[in-house]
Order: sequence, then structure tokens, then C-alpha cells
Amino acid sequence: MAEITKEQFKVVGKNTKTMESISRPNIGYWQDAWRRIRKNKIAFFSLCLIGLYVLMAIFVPMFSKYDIATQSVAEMNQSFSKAHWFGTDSLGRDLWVRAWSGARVSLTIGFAASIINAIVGSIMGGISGFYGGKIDMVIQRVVDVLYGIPSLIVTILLMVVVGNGVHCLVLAMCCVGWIGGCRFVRGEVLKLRESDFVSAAKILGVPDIVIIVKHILPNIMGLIITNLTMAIPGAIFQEAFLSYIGLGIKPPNCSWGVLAKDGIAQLRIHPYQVFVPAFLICTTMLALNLLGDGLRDAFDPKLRGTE
Amino acid sequence: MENTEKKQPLVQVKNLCKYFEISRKETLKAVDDLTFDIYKGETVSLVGESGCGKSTTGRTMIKLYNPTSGNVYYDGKDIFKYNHAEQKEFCKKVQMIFQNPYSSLNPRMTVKDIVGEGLKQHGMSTKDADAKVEQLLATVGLNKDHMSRFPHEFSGGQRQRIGIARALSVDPEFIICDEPISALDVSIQAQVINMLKELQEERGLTYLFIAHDLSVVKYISDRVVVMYLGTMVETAETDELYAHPMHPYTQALLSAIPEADPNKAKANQRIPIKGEIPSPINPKNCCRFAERCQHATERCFKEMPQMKEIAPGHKVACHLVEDK
Amino acid sequence: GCGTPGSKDSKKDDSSASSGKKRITYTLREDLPSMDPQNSNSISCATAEICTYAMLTRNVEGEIKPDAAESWDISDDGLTYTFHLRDGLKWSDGEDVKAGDYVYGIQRLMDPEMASDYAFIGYILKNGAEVNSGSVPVDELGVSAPDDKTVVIELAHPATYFLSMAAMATFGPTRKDYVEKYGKEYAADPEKSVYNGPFKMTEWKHGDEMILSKNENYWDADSIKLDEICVKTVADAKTAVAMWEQGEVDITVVPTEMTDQYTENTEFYYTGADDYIMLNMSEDRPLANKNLRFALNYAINRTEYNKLVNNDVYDVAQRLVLPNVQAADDQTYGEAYPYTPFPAENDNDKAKEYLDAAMKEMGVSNPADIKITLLTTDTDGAKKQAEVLQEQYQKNLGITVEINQVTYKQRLQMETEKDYDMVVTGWVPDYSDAYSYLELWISDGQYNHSGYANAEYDKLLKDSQTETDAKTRQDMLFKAEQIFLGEDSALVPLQLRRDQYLINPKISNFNVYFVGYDFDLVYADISE
Amino acid sequence: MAKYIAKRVALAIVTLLVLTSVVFVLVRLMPGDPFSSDKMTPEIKANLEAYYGLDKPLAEQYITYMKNVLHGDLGYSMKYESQTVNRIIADSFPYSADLGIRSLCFALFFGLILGIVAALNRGKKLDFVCILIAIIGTSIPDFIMGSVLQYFFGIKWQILPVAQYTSFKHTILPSIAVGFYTLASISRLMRSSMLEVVSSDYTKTARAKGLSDFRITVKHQIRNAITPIITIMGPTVASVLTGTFVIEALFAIPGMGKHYVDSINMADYTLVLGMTIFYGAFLIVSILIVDILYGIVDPRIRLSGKKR
Amino acid sequence: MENLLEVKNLQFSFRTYGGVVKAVRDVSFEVRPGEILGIVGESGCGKSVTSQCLMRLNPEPPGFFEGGEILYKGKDVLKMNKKELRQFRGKEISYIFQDPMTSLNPTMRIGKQIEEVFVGRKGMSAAEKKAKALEILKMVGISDGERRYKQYPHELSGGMKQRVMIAIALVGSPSIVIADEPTTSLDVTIEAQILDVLKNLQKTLGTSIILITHDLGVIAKLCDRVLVMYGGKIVERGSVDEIFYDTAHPYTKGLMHSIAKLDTAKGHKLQPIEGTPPDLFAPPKGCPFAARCEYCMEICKDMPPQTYELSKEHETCCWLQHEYAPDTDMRRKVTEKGEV
Ligand SMILES: Nc1ncnc2c1ncn2[C@@H]1O[C@H](COP(=O)(O)OP(=O)(O)OP(=O)(O)O)[C@@H](O)[C@H]1O
Ligand SMILES: Nc1ncnc2c1ncn2[C@@H]1O[C@H](COP(=O)(O)OP(=O)(O)OP(=O)(O)O)[C@@H](O)[C@H]1O
Ligand SMILES: [Mg+2]
Ligand SMILES: [Mg+2]
Repeated sequence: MAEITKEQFKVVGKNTKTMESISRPNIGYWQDAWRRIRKNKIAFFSLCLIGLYVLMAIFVPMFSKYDIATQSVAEMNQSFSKAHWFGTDSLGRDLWVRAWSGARVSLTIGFAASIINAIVGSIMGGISGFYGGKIDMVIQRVVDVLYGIPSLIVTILLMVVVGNGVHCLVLAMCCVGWIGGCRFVRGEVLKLRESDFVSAAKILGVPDIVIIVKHILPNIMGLIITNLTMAIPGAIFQEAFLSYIGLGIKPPNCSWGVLAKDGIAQLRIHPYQVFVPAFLICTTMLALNLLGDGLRDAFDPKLRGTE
Repeated sequence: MENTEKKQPLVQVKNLCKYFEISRKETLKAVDDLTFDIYKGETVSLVGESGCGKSTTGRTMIKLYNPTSGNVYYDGKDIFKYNHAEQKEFCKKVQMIFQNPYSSLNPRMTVKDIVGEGLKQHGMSTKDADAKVEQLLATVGLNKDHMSRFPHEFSGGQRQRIGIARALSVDPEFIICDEPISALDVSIQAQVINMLKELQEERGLTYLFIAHDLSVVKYISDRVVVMYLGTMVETAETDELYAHPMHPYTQALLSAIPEADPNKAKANQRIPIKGEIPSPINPKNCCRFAERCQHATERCFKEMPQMKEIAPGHKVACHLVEDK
Repeated sequence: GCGTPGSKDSKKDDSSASSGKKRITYTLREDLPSMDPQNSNSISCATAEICTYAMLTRNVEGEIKPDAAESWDISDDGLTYTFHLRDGLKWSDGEDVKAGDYVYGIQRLMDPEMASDYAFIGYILKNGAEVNSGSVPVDELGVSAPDDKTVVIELAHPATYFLSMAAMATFGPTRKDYVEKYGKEYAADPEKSVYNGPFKMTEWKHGDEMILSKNENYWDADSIKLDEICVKTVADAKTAVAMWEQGEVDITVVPTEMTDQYTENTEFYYTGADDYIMLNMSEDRPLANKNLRFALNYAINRTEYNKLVNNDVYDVAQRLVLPNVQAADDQTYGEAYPYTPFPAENDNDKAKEYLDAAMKEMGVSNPADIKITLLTTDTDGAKKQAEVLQEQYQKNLGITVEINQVTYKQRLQMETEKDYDMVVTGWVPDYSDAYSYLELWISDGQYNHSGYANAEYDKLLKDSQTETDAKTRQDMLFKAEQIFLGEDSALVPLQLRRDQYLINPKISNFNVYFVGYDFDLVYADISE
Repeated sequence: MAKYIAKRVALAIVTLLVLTSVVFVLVRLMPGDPFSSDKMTPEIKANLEAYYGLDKPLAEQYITYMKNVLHGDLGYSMKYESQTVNRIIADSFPYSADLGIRSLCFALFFGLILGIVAALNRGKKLDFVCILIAIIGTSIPDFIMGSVLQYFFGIKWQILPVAQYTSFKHTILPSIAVGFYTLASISRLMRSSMLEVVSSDYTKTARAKGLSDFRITVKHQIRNAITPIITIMGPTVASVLTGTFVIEALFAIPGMGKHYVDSINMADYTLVLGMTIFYGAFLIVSILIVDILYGIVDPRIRLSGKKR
Repeated sequence: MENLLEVKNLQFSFRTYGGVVKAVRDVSFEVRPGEILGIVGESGCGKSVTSQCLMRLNPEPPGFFEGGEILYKGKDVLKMNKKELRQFRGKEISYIFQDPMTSLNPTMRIGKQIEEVFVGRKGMSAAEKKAKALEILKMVGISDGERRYKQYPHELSGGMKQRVMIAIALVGSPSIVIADEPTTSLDVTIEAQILDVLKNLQKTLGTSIILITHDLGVIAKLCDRVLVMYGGKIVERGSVDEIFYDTAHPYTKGLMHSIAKLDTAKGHKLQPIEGTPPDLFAPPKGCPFAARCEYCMEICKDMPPQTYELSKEHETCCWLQHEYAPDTDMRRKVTEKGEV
């Protein structure tokens, strides 16, 4: 231990500077969340995987020497090979390029549908929760009714109106898909509406719309994003189901759902054909779910305090 | 404060009632027939136990709730009949400080935005607002560095001071302080109390101070209103009330104050009250304190006592006092 | 109620197996929509109903044999058929079968109030179409019973194939008392109907299985070997195959993609379905151009198509009429009139030639500017077909083919509204005659959604209706086919459907026919 | 309580009526009609339309239909012409319900265990394994799941029957295929609610009493953690019990699932409406039952018109 | 007097996302039979963690012991196995939690929760258990015990719940009861009632009580001895009179001066302790209070202060007692107790 000297015993008094200072670095909310996601190895890996899939989806079909539609009798049902990394399907088409072009469709549908749903759901839920009363009543009843409408009817009707394809599927999913988000946002808004900081803003004369946009929405953004990542798998699944019953996208385009469904037909003879899309679907779901879990932790206010 | 009588009160609360409909049959009478005045520049404290309706009173007075009946006059005008312009003006004149410094600041906004929101709301440019925010933060003992920080980075006391800065931002005349210190650490409470006092002196603010810490109330307030289960039981100037509590409830309350002094604390004889606070849902129409009161007579269970002035400025609602 | 479909039923299964009953189980993709013979609108219904009803005649692999009628007379003009019923015909409830039951059945079929979907089959009868549209009362229909043993049927035009139609359950007998008793629910359950055929329905768990048990009241009960026929609904074809492997079913169809795995115990049978691309030849449509249509026919590689889409299970079709149908003189149509207007493999040079001609006519310089939509439905097979066709046309012709995949019902609607360019569709004949395929394209034909109109063709078909000499008549029909394909290239033949059945080797006498029903288990047997 | 239920039911009936009306209009908008087929002439179609009353003005059809529905008559199917919709539902629902109950039991039993084990071992390997199982469960589309199960257990190893629904053995594979997704979501939900309970104050109180970990979990944590699960069970029960198209088709189970898809594909108006009404009513009833159950499990919740 | 419990150099930390939180940093104290030991200190200074360490109630992980020992009647709690720990908790030491609202299991009846303490105790019939529970309920001032016995926590008011918590803590007749801010969430009048109950228990049963609070009033009224904690350390300890009338640490002094007492004059200014408590992620090298201390010296910032004994009971942990330190009103006659 260092020598104790008399000089050290000079009274310096309160240190008014450091007294109020915050020792931790100035870090924003999003930065903080990002930092935590990066620390969470699993979540970060998932994020990277999804990023990788997105990149593959963009570039593989652009640079591949095969085309999604080129058929070949000679190359029907070939397993993994140097020429065809994922093999070929029953029409002799290259599955590698089809898988990634399917990724385009599936990911687009997944992201588009869930993002639109999240937006519509947030708006409806926000209005419903914030204003309450009659508006809430009406929206909730509408939700109840929508919940019961068979989505297949909606999809078929939309196919007639807008033609089949990605946009139709996305629209169809959005017709009912926003309900989940609406319910959940409404619940959160109901909680926040009573919070003191909202009261404080009201007292300051801040208009309702500003309160919703500046005070309430940012506070549920984390939850919305988390929910969003969890909703993407749902949308991809629904696309797969619709493909399964034949209401998918325009051939020869394909999606993972289409590939899986085509593959299932070959399960007993050429199992690799189902393995490829199943693997891609599963890993994407897995990654999105794990990322969602990670995001939930990253945005969890309870965990912020202990840091 | 001798001349308060002659002055026109800044805030008048008249027969204010606020009931919450729990269900068709159950009504929660959070505030029941409250009448008191607040004069300019003074601090009136509202004390009472948890759930007795203190916050509800405060929130109704600032129009966060609509009253079931009764009126609140600010500067002689009924606040519930304001037009748009008056309402805007009201937002500048009356502000509130909240009990919980953790929930009263939006965790997603920076201090600058929180404090500056009111300024921008009332038409100040961003640049001016920033300057003013800096100045306000200095007033509450925080500095420029803190402006871009988020609330969760601050300690409770600092947060409460940010809340005060926000309330001050619009240069109000009247501030409702809803238990501004009860969520704070003892060592920090004094910071806030001192600050409130200083601000009052500098700016001539008027406070409605809601609290349950009776020592602090005694220290800070000019007059005290004691509430019990939605009703007002006693009001007097602070010294008068602490010296001569008339209502049995006030007496019990005062005797229960834990004194931070071993000798006094051990000597102090508590006036015991039995039981717990009953539910404010569908209260009987009689003295609300009757079932816990040592001195309750039959009459107390039958009749609602009226407020009665027993000394100048000292009013009590108790049958026993009337009888004396 | 059904409660748990668990233990109770399984026990029963065991007992039936152990008691040594002769039972054959076959699978269907979908439950039978109806067992009301006048309401049955599908081949699968007919397959079950030929077991439960004794019609005037019986079709055994195309050979017309007497059934309820032991003999019949045909008038010289070929318009009046007089059937003589056997003695001692009985319904399963013991009542006698009367000629009136047949008359009632046929009248019921044509009655507009009955609204049978299959009433068109009776348009061959005198006043058939008129009765059905309500312009003529039901009793003026060309069917009558002078006595309990005689059924007289008058036709609108001579038809050699009418005897085979008389074997269809649609013309089967019906008991008025039952119909009146159960009304709309007639035949919804075993006890709500009555049978006079070799088998009677004894159990129908809707959506699950139907049991047909031997009918001891059938006049020829002694020739019937089976005790029970079980019809199981198994929606997934692969599942059905797996069940066959586990011995739970005796007869099922192998999905084409699995055909390589099954070489033993399987048989290939033509279903009678002939698939082709129907072309919309309405004026404002690109395919109104004959050269373009020829180009389409030459550009397609049918062999490759068949490999890719059907795993070579089906047959390549190069003409319209199914070669298996009956022609004159006990010859099949194919044997009598061999004809290959278009090659099996693509002939790109010829196709290009036609395409160039078409482009000139259409005033198009780039083939890709020719945009054709290919309408298709949402079933697995349909999608594959469309994908292969699209790819072949785009590759071989360079035109743009867009696939429009819609629901089945929407496809039908779009066809009717002529809102398409090409559509893959097909035809299953109702009787074994080339006319069944050719009548579709009469310019004002009910089912002609292609806009094809050729006066010569119309005339040939019309004349064939009244022509009483079989050979001449067949010649006329062949001529019509030649005009239709060879001159007008009015459609693109694709494939002849063939089913690959997995059959329990213990089964004998399993008959398959391509018109009217899929297979005939009436005289089948299964060894222990 | 009775009053509360009555109120809920009344609201439900109104919702159902609106729903029915909306779907009534929507099915009519769908392309094609119930009677179109490859061989259909205008005359026959006209006959059919007259037979089903579709030739009348839509408003009249609507009123007639609603009247019948209020009498509990859902009309005759347009595809299965001799069967009433009531009958079709009565025939197929028991199968779906049976399968649904089995898969729910499977999902609940293993889902809860998985969730609890994961939460109690938070951050450890076991937790990771449980999460992985759960997420994999939610990551596989049911048609792949069903096919793969069928392939391995039924065809390859021949342990279980491939299809049909006649004995307990037959129910195993489809129950797993249907239940796995639910299992996964239950276990994830259970895990997070258990985590909350594990760090709750009353768990600490229980530990301070000197109780064993096992007893704490069984007596204190599970009951409290299970309440959020119960809330999601309403819709889940409804959707699982009313059948799944894919699995039922795959395993040749004559349940309701196929009618949801087929009736729409075939534009079988009456059947579509019947299924919609049945499902809607079932959903509402199951949510109601779940709410009542919720009150039993959690004594804090009193049933009343008010929100919790 | 024999010490019931001795805590020696206890260190306890939590691993969190952001790093290690050193919640308890080298704390030593003892509990004597039949006394009420108060622990005061700011929020987050480690009072709860310290007291929960005594029963090993802190979640492990993320928490872990970094050192020290806790001797209960000579036996080290930290070395107990699971079974011993179960026998120890609730029977030898019990805990009354801060928030009665959340500390009772909402889905279990009151009676059951009380009786649970006897789980695993042999030779007690159900009737006996119930009798004991009812007796305890009566003792903590719940009159209609029979009815309460069957109720659920949400049917009780806050004060009632806290009484039930006390009943749970007492029913196993422990020798030490830790009461962690038992009255913070309660009203003044109810608080007084609860404190009376505690005081009576200590008197009649002779139980030692560790009373954690940040309310000096409560300390003054109830306690025999007091520990003052700051930043995870004990900065001063002594009998209640010594702490109040002979304050020897600047933090304690600050605390005393910052609160408004009934007799504080209106014009008199309160003297708050300016600033905020240290961040336990990165506790300061020296005295944790240095940044806010008006007497702060150079050495305070760099070196943790030594403990000085002022009297038999009274110890303080502050450089101001060092011989080199300037004369201030904090200066006492001391014996140096050792270095840290
Ligand atoms: N929005 C509301 N709806 C229903 N009841 C309410 C509402 N707000 C307050 N109450 C009830 O009104 C009563 C008075 O509440 P209030 O918050 O005014 O009490 P308080 O005196 O401020 O208590 P505390 O000291 O706990 O802050 C309480 O019983 C409370 O439950
Ligand atoms: N489970 C935990 N994980 C991480 N840090 C924790 C945990 N529990 C407590 N801490 C930290 O330990 C420190 C001491 O906490 P403790 O609860 O002992 O404070 P306290 O003195 O009881 O405060 P209060 O008066 O608010 O109850 C705090 O900084 C807290 O953040
Ligand atoms: Mg309050
Ligand atoms: Mg604590």
C-alpha cells in the first residue's frame, strides 16, 4: 500500500463537477439496442444469416448461368452435383437458382406482409387504444368480424381483382394480418395512455396526434419490431400453405412454399428436393425467431436498468 | 399571510366531486365534495393516506379528469368552461410535477426534447428553445452535457429535477406537486424541497403540494388540507393544525409521524387507530372515519359531518368538535 | 354420434377380416358427392353406382350385355328402343322392380325441378332438351312403360351407342316412394335409398368410407363373388399408395411421379380422358390466326412434354378423338382411321414457317410481341403442364406465354366468357363414339368455348346424326376430325390420360373401361 | 356470472350475424359459381339455380338464409347435394375435435414441461436445447412435418400406420403433426412467463420459507405462469379443434379441415357460410370458456363486464 | 453476549450485460440475540442484497459470492448444502420482503402460504399446522383469522398483506427475522401499526430483528443498533444514540441534516447531500462517498478509508479520523481498527 502522506489530507470539499456527471457514455436508445444485439451472439448470428439469405436472394438469380424456367429432360431429378449444387427438380430445372429466386419471393412476402401489417395494426391499435370509447368499440367489432372471415375467400377474391402474384398474396395477408398487431398495440397504448409522461404532455397542451406519434409510438416501437420479426415466419408459412393448396404465385416463378410443396411430392423418391426448401425455411424461421428473442431482450426496459 | 382573506384566491375548488364508475352498481367516490381555496404565492398541502383521492384532486384541477360535479375556478374563471384560447393560456399557467420520476419522463426522448416540448408547443423556435432549456437545466442544477441524454441515465433526484424543469419551461404561476419527493431517496428529497422553495421565492409560484410525509408538509406549507377517503376532514394554517389538530384522524396521523430522533421517538405516544382504510367504493353516507374512530358516537354512523370553522381559517368536519 | 372414432371401429375391421368375407377396398381422392343415380355427376359416382343398380343393359368392358332387360328391340329408324325386363327382379327391400321405376328414374333425371347436373345426358331422348328446359311437360319425354315389364325409349336421333348409355346409372331405376319419403335427402344414407343391383350400400361414413355389400335380391346374385366393396376416401394419393403397401387397400392409383417405384402389381389403363390445349379462336384474339395455331401445334415436343409432366405414364396424343372409342365393324376408331396430323416431337422449321406467316398477317416483327396467356388451374398437375408448355413455346417459338393460374371455378367461368387465349383442358366421353369428342366443336355447341366455327364441320356432324349406316357415319366423323385438325389446327392435342393402378394380386376379374366408369368390380373376385 | 355470460353471448351473436352477412356477400363475389363444371349447359344451370333459390334477388336470398340460420338450419350443401350442412359438420367435427383434443393434450403436456425446464435452467445448455426444439417446432410448415413423420414412422420404419383414424395407433402421428406447432408456441410462452415468475417476489418468499425447488415450482410457479398460456388457448383451441386441412388430407382423416378449403374452392355457398358460422361460434365459445377458466386459475380475476 | 450471526468480509456481485455489479463490497457485522439491528442507506446501496445474502436468497446466477463468510451459530451458511439450507431458511432466519403486494403468491390461500413453512417438518398434523397458523395470525393483529385463512392475497389490504408476510416469517419461530423495508409501501398510520407489531414480537419472543429502511424515523423509534451503508459498504455503525447524537461519518451527518423534522423551522434551509450515489459498475477507487462529501480530501478519492473504532459499538469508516486529517467536527478519539 502506498505511503500515506499528510498532503493527501487536504480538504478539497465536494466535487461539484463530478457529482452530477454520468459516468457512462452517452448512448442513444437505438444504439444501445444495436449494441446489445451485437453482444447477443445467437441473435447476431441470426441477423447475419438473414442478411446472407437476402444477399443470396438478390445476387444468385442475377449471376447464375441457369434460369429458373429452363427445363431439361436429360437432367430431371438429379441430386446434388457440381453442376447443380442443390440438384434439379422433376422438370430438370436447377434448384440452386430456383431456391434463391424462391427466397426473393418468400422473403419479400414475409417482410412486406408483416411490415404492412405492423404499420396498419399499429395505426388501428393506436387509434383504438388512445381514443377508446366508441371508436374503440367499432374497431374492436370490426376486428372480431374480420377474424372470422375465411382468409381463403379473401385471397381468391383478391386474385380476381389484382391477379395472382406476390402483391396479391401480400394484400391478402394484410386483410386480416393486421389484427394481431392491432390487438397488441392497443393493449400497449392503453397502458401508456395512462402513464405520467403522457399526462405531462397533455398538460403542456400537446395535441393528441403529437402525443401518439412522439410519445406513445416510440415507446412501443421495440415491441413492434420484435413482433414483426416474429410475424415474418407467419407470413412465409401462410404463403407456403397457399402454395400448397395451389393459390401461390405465377409459375414459373417460385417461392420456398412452392418448392417445398413440389418437393413433398417427391419425398419418397428424391428426398433432397424437399430437403432444400425445408432447410431454407427452417433456418430462416429459426433465425428470425432467435433474432426476435434477442430483440425482445435488447428492447426490454427491465434489462436496461441492471446495466 | 395575514391579508390573504381580502385577496381574491388564485384557485378556488368548490364542491368538487370525482366518481369513477367501476360497474353499474359500484361507484368509486375518489373525491367527494371538496372545497378549498389557494391564494397566490402560498403553498397549500393536501395530505392523507394512500388512495384517499389526493392525486385525483390534483389531476382534476389540471383538467386531466373531468369532474363528476363541482367547479374549479382559476383566477375567477371556471376552468372547465374555457374556450380554445383560454385553454392554451391555462396550459402555460398551470403545471404539474409527478410523483414517480421514472414514469413521468418519456424514456424515448432526450432531456432536451422533454424540457423543450412545452416551449415548442407554445411557438418558440428550436434555437430559442434550446437556449431556454439550457437555462432551465441550470436552474435545476443540471448542465448542458445532460441535454442529449435519455432519462434512464439519470438518478431519481436528477429525473425529478428534469420534471421540474419541464414544468417550469412554460413559466407557470401555479404548480401542482403530486408527491414530488415520496419516490426519492431521503438524501435527495431535500434537494427537491429546497429547489421548490427557492423557485417559489424567486418566481412567486403558488403550489398545491400533495404529500403524505407530514414532517415535510409542516416544513413547506402555509396551509394544510387533510383528506380522508375522498372527503376533506380538516383544514387550517400549518402551525395551527400541527399545534391543535381537532379531527381524531388528524390527531392520529400526526402522532404516527416517525420522528428521526431516538429520544423523542421513544417518548412519543402514538394515538392508535384500529383497522385499515376501508374501500372507497360505495361509501356509506356518514362520517367516513367513524368505523376507525375511537370516539365515534352513534351519530357519526348516521350523519355526514359538515365543515365547520372553529377558529379563523381552521375548519373541521367532525360531529365531536361541533358538540364541544 | 361418432364420438371417438377410435376403438369401436377398429374392432369391427378386425372381425370382418377374420370372418373371411371377400372384400375389396379401393380409394378415392374425394368422397362421393352423391349416391342418387340421377344426381351423380362424376365417374367415381358411376363406378359405385354400377354396383348398386341393375340398369337395362350392362357394360362389361365395352361389351353390352343384358341386365335388367333380358332383351330389346330397336326400330328400323334407330329411334325407338323397346326393353323387355326379366322376371323376378327385386329391389333390395323385396319389392318388385317395375318398368315404371325405370321410366320414373329417367323422367326424374330430365325434370327441371330435380335440377340434375347430368341431365344433358338425356338430351338424346325425344323431347329431352325441351323437357329439361321446362318448355315441354315431363310426361311428353320419350320414355314410357306400356306394362310392368316393358320400357320404351324414343330417341331424338338415331344413336348406335345408345345401348351403352342405357347401361349408365343415370338411366337407372328409381323408386318414387323413397324419393317422396326422403325428398332432398334421398340417397344421403344407405337406408334412404333402395337398390336393385349386385350390391347395396350398407354403410356410408361421409368423407371416410362407404361399404357396398352383396345384394342377395339381385337376379344374378350367384355370379357375384364379392361380399363387400369398400370405398375409402384418401385425399392424398401418396398416402393411398402407402396404405396399399401396408395392405390396407387393394386398389389405388399411383401418382405419376412415383411410377418408377412400382413395376410389379400395376396395370396401366386409359381413363378415356383426352387432354388438349383449347384455343380461343374468337376474332379479336391472337389465336384467331390459323398460322399461329399451326405454329403452336408444330412447336410442341409432345414426347418431352409427356416425360416431364407425366413421367411417361400418359400417352402422347396427336389427334382429337381417343383412338380407343368404338368405330364401325368392331374396330376401334384408331384402327379404322389412323391419323397423325402433327408430329410427336417438335418440328421447329415448320413451326417457324407458320409463325413467320402468322407474324406477317398480324403485322408483328418480333415474335416476343405475340403475347398469349395460358389459363390454368391451381392443381399440381395443371401447374406443371403450364410450366412446361410455357417453356417450350417460349423456347421454340420465341413468343411470350404468360401463365394465368386461377381456381377451377374461375377457369370455368373464364372459359365460358371466352376470357383466355389458351387453356389446358380435356374431355372424357360419355359414350364410346367419336361423336362425343367432335360434338364439342359445333359452332353453336353448348360446350364450345373456343369460338370455333366451320360450316362444313357443322354440316358433317349434323348429317352424321341422321346417318344410319355406321360405316358412312364414321367416315363423316373422321372427315370432320381432319377438317378440325388438319385444316384448321383448332386445338393442340397433348396427352391421353392413363392411370397406373396398384392392384392386389389376389384380385381377379378386375375390369376397367374408359367410358362411363373407371373400373367394374361387379364380377371381381379376391382369393383368400 | 350468468349475466356476464349472457352479455358476452349476446355480443357474440351480433358479431356472428355481421360476420355471416359479410361472408354471404363475399362468397357471391367469388369467381365462378357452385354449378359450373366442364359439362354444364345454361338450361341445367338455370334449373339448379332455381332449385337452390339462387335465381331470386340477393336480398331475398339473404333474408331467407338468415331466417333459416336463426332456426338452426344451415341449408343443403351445393356439392354434396343430398346432405345438409348441419349434417356435414356433425359428421366431420367429431374427427377434427378428437384429433384436436389429442394434439392439444400432447402439445400442452410437452409444451409446458419444455417451457418449465427451459426457464428453470435459464442460460444453461438445457435451456438452449429446449428453445431449439420449440423454435424448430414453429419453423416447419405442417405439410412438411406431416409428410416427414409419415415417411419415417409409417413407410420407412413401419412402426405406425400411415393413415386413417381408427385406433389409438392411428392417432399418434397426426396428433403430433398437428400439435407440434402448438407445443412449440406453448413452450416458448411458458418459458417467458415462467422466467417472470421465477424472478418474482413470491418465489423469493417461497424460497425464504425453506421450500424445496421442486415444491416451489409445482406449488407456486406453475399455476402463476400458466395464466398467460390460458389466454392464448381460446383461439388455439378453436383452430385446432376445427381441423387442419393439410394434416387431415395427408392422414386421410374425415375431419372438417378439408371443407374449409374445398367448400371455398367449389364455391359451395351454403357450406362456406355454414363453416364460417360454426367456426365463429366455436371460437367465441372457446374464448368464453377460456375466460371462465382463467378466473378459476387466477383468483384475482373476477368475471365482470369490466376489463381486467 | 454471544453473537447469533456473524458476517465477515462479505462480497457479493452480479454478472450483468454491462459487466459486474459489485453490490456488496466487504461487509462485516454481527447480530446479537434479541436485538433490533437497523440498516439504513440510500436506495441501491446494497441493503437488500446484503441481507438476502444471509439466507442465500439472491439469485445465483447472476449473483455470486466473491468472498467472505456468514456464520450462523458458528456454522457457515455459504457452505451449507441444499438440504441444510432448507432447514435453515424460514426456521432459523426468515425474511419479510419489501413489497407485500407482490411477495405473496396471488393464487394460493393465505393459510396455505403460512402453513407451507412446516412442509417437511415431521410429526405435525394438519390441524396442528392450522392452529399454529391461526395463532400467528392473531399475534400479528389479524382478528378474524379463520376468515382470512381462506382468503386470497388480493382480497386483503396492503397492511393486512404485510401482516401476513410477518406471520409467514414468524410461524417457524426463527431466531432472526430480516424485515426489508416492511413499511415503505404503507401509510403512516398503518406503518405505525406494523412497527408496533414488530416491536412487540421482539419483546415477547425475543427474536432478533434486522430492520432495513431508509427512514431514519423508523430507525430512531425501533432500533438498538444501526449500520449505515453507502455504495455497497458499511460506513458507520453504532448504537442508535451514537449514530443520532454522535454522528461520525459525513454521510450519516448529511442524512440527518437533509431530512425535514417536525421541529425544523420554516426559514431554516434543509441541507441536502448534493449529487448522486456512485455507479456500482465502476465503484470509485477510494471512499464511495468522496464525490459528494463536503470534507472530501485528496486521499479520499484514491484510497478506501480505514475503519476506526470510536467506542465499543461505534465504528466509522472515514479518513477524517486519521491522525493526519484536519480537525473537523467529525473528529473523535479513535482507535485504528485496521486497513482495508
Ligand atoms: N382512472 C381511475 N379509474 C378508477 N379508479 C381510480 C382512477 N384513478 C384513481 N382511482 C381510484 O380513486 C381513489 C383515489 O385515488 P388517488 O390516486 O387520487 O389517491 P391518492 O390519494 O393520490 O393515493 P396515493 O397516495 O397512493 O397516490 C383510489 O381508490 C383509486 O383506486
Ligand atoms: N438481480 C440483480 N442483478 C443485477 N444487479 C442487481 C440485482 N439485484 C440487485 N442488483 C444491484 O445491486 C445493487 C444493490 O441493490 P439492493 O437491492 O441491495 O439495494 P437496496 O439498498 O436494497 O435499495 P432499495 O432501498 O432500493 O431497496 C443495486 O445497484 C442493484 O442494481
Ligand atoms: Mg397519488
Ligand atoms: Mg432493497
